[in-house]
Amino acid sequence: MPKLIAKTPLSGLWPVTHRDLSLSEVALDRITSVAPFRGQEKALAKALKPLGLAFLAPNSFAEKAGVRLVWTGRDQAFLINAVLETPAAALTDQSDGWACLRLEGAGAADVLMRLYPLDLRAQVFAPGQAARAGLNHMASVLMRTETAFELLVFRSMARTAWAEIAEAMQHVAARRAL
Amino acid sequence: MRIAGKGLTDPSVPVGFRFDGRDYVGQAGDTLASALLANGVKLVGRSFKYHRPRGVLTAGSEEPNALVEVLEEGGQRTPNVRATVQELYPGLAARSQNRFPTLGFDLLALNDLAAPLLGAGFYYKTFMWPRHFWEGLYEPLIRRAAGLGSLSRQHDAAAYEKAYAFCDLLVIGAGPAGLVAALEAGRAGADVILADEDARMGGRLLSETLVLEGRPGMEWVTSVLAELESLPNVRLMPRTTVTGAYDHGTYGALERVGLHLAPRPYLPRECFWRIVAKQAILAAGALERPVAFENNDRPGIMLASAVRSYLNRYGVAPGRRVTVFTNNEEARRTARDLMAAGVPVAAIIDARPHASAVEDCPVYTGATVINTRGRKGLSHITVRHGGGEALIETDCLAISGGWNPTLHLTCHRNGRPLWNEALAAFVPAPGAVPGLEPAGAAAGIMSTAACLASGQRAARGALEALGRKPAAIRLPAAEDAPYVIQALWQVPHAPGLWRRAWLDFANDVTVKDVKLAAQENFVSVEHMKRYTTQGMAPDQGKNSNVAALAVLADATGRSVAETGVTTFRPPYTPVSIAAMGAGGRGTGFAPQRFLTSHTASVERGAPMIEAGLWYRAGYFPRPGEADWRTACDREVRMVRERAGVCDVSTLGKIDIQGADAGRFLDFVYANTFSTLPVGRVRYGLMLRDDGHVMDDGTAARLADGHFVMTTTTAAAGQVMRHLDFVQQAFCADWDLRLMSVTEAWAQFAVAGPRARALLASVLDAPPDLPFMGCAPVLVHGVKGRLFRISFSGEEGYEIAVPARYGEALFRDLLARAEVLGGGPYGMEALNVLRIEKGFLTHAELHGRTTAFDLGLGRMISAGKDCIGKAASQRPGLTGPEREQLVGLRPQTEAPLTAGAHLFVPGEEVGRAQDQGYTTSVCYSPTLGSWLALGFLKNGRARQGEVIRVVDHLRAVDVLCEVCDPVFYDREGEKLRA
Amino acid sequence: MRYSGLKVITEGLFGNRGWGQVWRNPAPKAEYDAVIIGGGGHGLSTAYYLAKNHGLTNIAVLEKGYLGGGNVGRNTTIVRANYFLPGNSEFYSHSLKLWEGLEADLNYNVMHSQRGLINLFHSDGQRDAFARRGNAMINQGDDAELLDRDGVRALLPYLDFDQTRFPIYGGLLHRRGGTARHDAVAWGYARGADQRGVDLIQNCEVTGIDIEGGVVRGVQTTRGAIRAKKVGMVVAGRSSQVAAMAGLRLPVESHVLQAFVTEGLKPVIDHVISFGMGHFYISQSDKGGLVFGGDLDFYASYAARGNLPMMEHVMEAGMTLMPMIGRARVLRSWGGIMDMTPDGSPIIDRTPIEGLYLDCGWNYGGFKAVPASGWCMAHLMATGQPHEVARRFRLDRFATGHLLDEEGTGSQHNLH
Amino acid sequence: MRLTCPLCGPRDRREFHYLGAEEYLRRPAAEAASAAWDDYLHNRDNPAGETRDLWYHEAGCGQWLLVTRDTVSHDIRKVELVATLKGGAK
Repeated sequence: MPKLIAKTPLSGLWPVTHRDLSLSEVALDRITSVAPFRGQEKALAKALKPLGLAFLAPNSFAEKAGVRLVWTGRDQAFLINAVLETPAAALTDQSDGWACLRLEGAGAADVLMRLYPLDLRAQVFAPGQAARAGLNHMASVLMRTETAFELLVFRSMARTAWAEIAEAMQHVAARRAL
Repeated sequence: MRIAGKGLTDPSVPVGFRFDGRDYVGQAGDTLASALLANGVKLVGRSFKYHRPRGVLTAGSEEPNALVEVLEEGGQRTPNVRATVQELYPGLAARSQNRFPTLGFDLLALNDLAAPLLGAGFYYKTFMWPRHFWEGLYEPLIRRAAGLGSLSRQHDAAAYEKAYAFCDLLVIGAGPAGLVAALEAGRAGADVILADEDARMGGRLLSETLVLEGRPGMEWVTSVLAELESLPNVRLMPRTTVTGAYDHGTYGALERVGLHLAPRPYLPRECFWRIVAKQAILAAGALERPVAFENNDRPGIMLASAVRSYLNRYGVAPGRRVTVFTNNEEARRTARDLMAAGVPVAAIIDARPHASAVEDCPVYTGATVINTRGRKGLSHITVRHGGGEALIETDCLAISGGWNPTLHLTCHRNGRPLWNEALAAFVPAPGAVPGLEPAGAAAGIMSTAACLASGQRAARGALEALGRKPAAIRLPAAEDAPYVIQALWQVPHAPGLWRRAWLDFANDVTVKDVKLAAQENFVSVEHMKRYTTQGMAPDQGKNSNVAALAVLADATGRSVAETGVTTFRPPYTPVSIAAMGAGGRGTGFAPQRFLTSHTASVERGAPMIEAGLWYRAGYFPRPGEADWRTACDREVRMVRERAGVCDVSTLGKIDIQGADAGRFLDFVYANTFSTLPVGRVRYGLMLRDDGHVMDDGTAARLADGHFVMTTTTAAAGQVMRHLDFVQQAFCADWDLRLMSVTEAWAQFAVAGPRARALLASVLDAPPDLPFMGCAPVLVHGVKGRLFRISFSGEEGYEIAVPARYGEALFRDLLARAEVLGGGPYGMEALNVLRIEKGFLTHAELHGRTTAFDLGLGRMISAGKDCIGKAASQRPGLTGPEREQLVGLRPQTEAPLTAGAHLFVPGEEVGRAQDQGYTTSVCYSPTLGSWLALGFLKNGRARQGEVIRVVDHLRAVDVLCEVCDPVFYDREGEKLRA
Repeated sequence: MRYSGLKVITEGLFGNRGWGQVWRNPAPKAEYDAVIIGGGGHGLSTAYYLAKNHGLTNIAVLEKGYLGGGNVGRNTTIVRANYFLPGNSEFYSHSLKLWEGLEADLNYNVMHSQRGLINLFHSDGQRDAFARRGNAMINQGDDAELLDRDGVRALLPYLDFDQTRFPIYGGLLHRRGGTARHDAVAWGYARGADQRGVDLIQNCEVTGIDIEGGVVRGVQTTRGAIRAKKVGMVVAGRSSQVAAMAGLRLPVESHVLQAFVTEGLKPVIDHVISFGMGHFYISQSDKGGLVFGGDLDFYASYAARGNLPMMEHVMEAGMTLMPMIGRARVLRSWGGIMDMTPDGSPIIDRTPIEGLYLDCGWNYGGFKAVPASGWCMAHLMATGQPHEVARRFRLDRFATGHLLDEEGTGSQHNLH
Repeated sequence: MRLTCPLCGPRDRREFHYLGAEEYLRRPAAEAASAAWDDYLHNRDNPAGETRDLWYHEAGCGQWLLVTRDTVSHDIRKVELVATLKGGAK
């Protein structure tokens, strides 16, 4: 039987590095949108318990053993890299809808503050925080881990996001070279 | 002339540059203006209207005269650059502008001779006859004479950027008040941004010989800056002009990132900042203003503060024999500084009768300058004093009419400044911009000591608002002389056709012009401004507005306060379009959305066409095909006879789950969905609230409480927004969850008589779907979905797989289709197929059409309410007057065009006779004819009639038969096969 | 006083001392045959044509600030007749014809410059929509030409034909489209009305509308009560407030539209260019500034000033379409208050109150309409009957569904 | 211009889509008279001063917001989630 070959949204692009900044694609196996049905919040909490995760306050994410839950809206979160089956929530497979980009290195916040209208300095947007916000003209989910920014953008626009971040990296690097 | 030992420039670093084709040498730290003055170049520009020779007037961004073009290799250039702001860098090349052929010999200076005819608003009174001479002769001449610098017409390929910044406190201006404010807040731990327009922070302290704490002011500046730099919570932004105050603490700012350097790759020329500040302090200082007297515009006449800047900061003496003309005490420092530096001062002319005369030079009190001489450079001034007149030889006249607080930002949110009689100036109105507190000279506080205290006070206010404790820094001791001024706006001159005293140097507006405006009853300040163009030049009246108001007040017998003031609007200084539009160039203007089939399509030579933000294949050319039509016709036949594959993933897809999902669809669609069985798909018509058609699409019921809706590509975003609104506003307590899944699925239409066979080869267990059925499937082992729907009129399916497999499935489907004599088809064929079938796109659903117009009126279910139902029943939206969807088939083989209008044969062709228009046309290879869809008045009742299709623009005039919009397989037998 | 080139020369040679007042400063009288609330372009042209076409000269224009201080003095000066819906076509066509004779009629140079307007299109679908429009223009008796890509390139070689995000397929050229000097239009009409005896009363804010038994009797102003048998409300931008004085609630939402001008430049853009995909349009004034604008800021506002997001969007659109303007610098930005209606078309109609007339809802297309709006409003006020070319601009058309929605965006006020 | 989304916090205006006045929440009953629909769809108080209007946090959480603000000063007084308005939409 023939096999369909899977491709990531940014396949074919190599990581970009400018000075100590680097941009790369993160291959996510699975993203599930989890939205509890009316009155099912407790049942959902129960279903999430085996993963060691609880439904979140806005603008944050939590991670346990490689499984991440990130707030994406009112009564809605994305569960990343885990399988959940429960009748308590509307579950929508989003695995292929998003590209995940990782930006790390000194000045990463400066780079992203050229594209996001958000205060991303560490004292304001700390590790563990997340935001649904526009990356320039694109919808996105932004997360800050201990070491990097990770962001989700729509698959079809991933190359634009990549190019815009890479250009901002170039500008930041050129300024630092002065 | 450079004065050894003076100034902050570095004599050890010579910097070569070029102006008007001549090479010069300046020093590191120079501006183009200071370097030109150091080289004895006084004539740097020509005025806007009269082409009068002009020299440097100021030492800042408010410069009205010294505007030049900065040249780059390759022919790119930047016009209207202020020589007073442009920092010198090795190899800088600049040239003068608005002159022909040269700066020294400018033919347009003839305008100066015609000046009596060219007074305010003269052009409103003439150039009216004969009528067509305006566009043909007068206007081109005026256009060519007007304008300042010139664009190169080359695309601006340089790097620019935009960025956001956030802070507790934004301090605008790094003079004494700003430095103190930043230090107070910085030490208190607040998150501070200190932005200053200059390359070097310090404000007037860089240009004055002031003493702070017993030491030169510069030493204090250096120590404060060193401390600020050491504070992690303080960010210094030199070369950054805060250009606008917007809502809710948002400020626009322009940073000159690379303009002080020769261009280098990737380094942005400029950055446009969006700064969000909880609190802000406006410590932008004040701008000195000239006095209007006859011929006050000659090269060599300079603001007194600018003379001090060139002397003290740049070590340049702007003249060999300087005179000073002032109406205030402060400007007399100019003479003292010059003499201390060894530059001869010919005289001080102080307009105040009781002024002192302590300087070691002639001092005329109660005196005025009444005229000057020297066409390309000042040579003499005439002084009137105590009843006599004196002619004084001088090559530089330093003038001061007092100071205007730099309050522009406080007007950006419609605040009106207040007149302060003691200062003879406008001062900021309290609270004009919430959260922005003026301090120092910007608040009308003039002595250095008071400015320092004011900066501290403002910072403490901001800290309190931020809930922080003050740091209580100790202020240095500084001069605290009172600001003594006697208002002097204009020195009257004798009548005479060519006698003029300038107010607005940049736009060549004179006292006469303002008086003429008043004479003609343009007495509102706005009328005067607009009639004379006073204040509308590149300096936006920074040098002249207040004096012009005073002249208008005088001419109309009102006080300045009664006369009012025009509005300062953003930006404070001009902002390049490239900086504010950074990122927009080329494809950056909007995101590009790529399909998973993109690469495979490009490999097959398909032109990729923009469809909204998406790129879709137009057609898939085969070798030997002459044009798109050949390929398109083949693809149509291929679908009708074999099987075609088309990527339709751009359609919006919305996942709708919950017990109330069916009920919700009943509400947002005109027709009913709650009765749709699981495993079935239904066509849906969605109305706007106002009763017109918003969109159409399908919804499939995957499970009892689970639907997936499709929208058109164009309306996907609008529909999602709409559904969210309906849900949150009207159905908030329903059990319902919406989620866009457009991006998650790659979806391909597989259509044609062989479609089923093609699918059977990729599906692990092909289901036997009825028309409008759907089912989960395994596609080579991958979980997918299959819908039996058709936009082509053939037996058709749409097969969806997770997008990661999209490319692989597309390639696989194409390879298998080709074995069956089929292949891919693109947008062009898709369009022909759907026109043949009378299916709709946004060419027909253009926002003005109703269900009635489309012949779908019966889809609006009578048994339930839905969005748009009530409004759709307005009398104007139904009836025979409406243009209704019809098909049109030409009686000849002539081609048709979309956008043509419809007329009754034999009737006149005119607006009153217009019967409708065509929306979509194609050549149908299936039917061997051109076809059109269109809207015709009362069209459904007119089938069989002959109608005339007229397209004036493309010379089409064809008779067509009106027919049913479904041209092909009207009974739908193929669909249901 | 008649203006002419000769007069400019003779006055110039005698020190310009002979120029008289361009209009008088009359004190308001206790009663007029008609008063017009609003001394903007439309109000002034209404007064002018009431006097000129209908012989009504015992009338006054009441302006709360200075004449021409509203949108007529803060627009991007474009004059065109390129509408396609019956109801709009004939009206704007009439307006353009009036423009073409305006200088001679007013004896005032409003610098009406028919330099040609080009609407660019970027897809086959847009081309077809513009073809429909262009054909409607020709059916109406106006001019239109469809340019292909090369045709556009010949006229506008400086556009980015290679890299721009939305490639240029062609354009609709309207040769008679162009610009005019906005202030001069207000002043020219004001002067003309004044010369015919109309009282132009500035700094006179209307604070109330007197109505008895459903019939208008006059107005209350900051300069006293004024009786009048007929009152015209011609205050686009403030229509809702003035109409509220008469107890009317209008189908209008006020929005801010920003515009921009650069520093002066030597001639570089010779036409008016409209880039629909980017909501961007541009021309170059005779003084040399690039005058350009974009879409509404989209939120209801009376602030007459805008915010950065739309400003930046406009600049970005300029950079993708014509990156040669990158080095030009924006000198000034401003905002006007737009009466936005639910179909994007205006209202010139009677009201339920006898003698009270309404001219409003110009969305962001009011400038080019100034002549015909005044012409038709004057006709309505003088005769009580709508003028033929403005008969579809009815107040009740939203209730009845006889809409004039050129954009096809529906009843949301800010989408037009 | 900035709006404080009750969920996402203070955000730049560019993340929001504007619909129009609060009237859009007062959808008449299906059988209401045409004047009621005319008021719902078209007629507006359009105040120069305090108003309540509808914004969508499009680039953010996808919530519709009812914003109380001033059309002259642009002051924002209150931002509420439409979905949780007391008693539902009015």
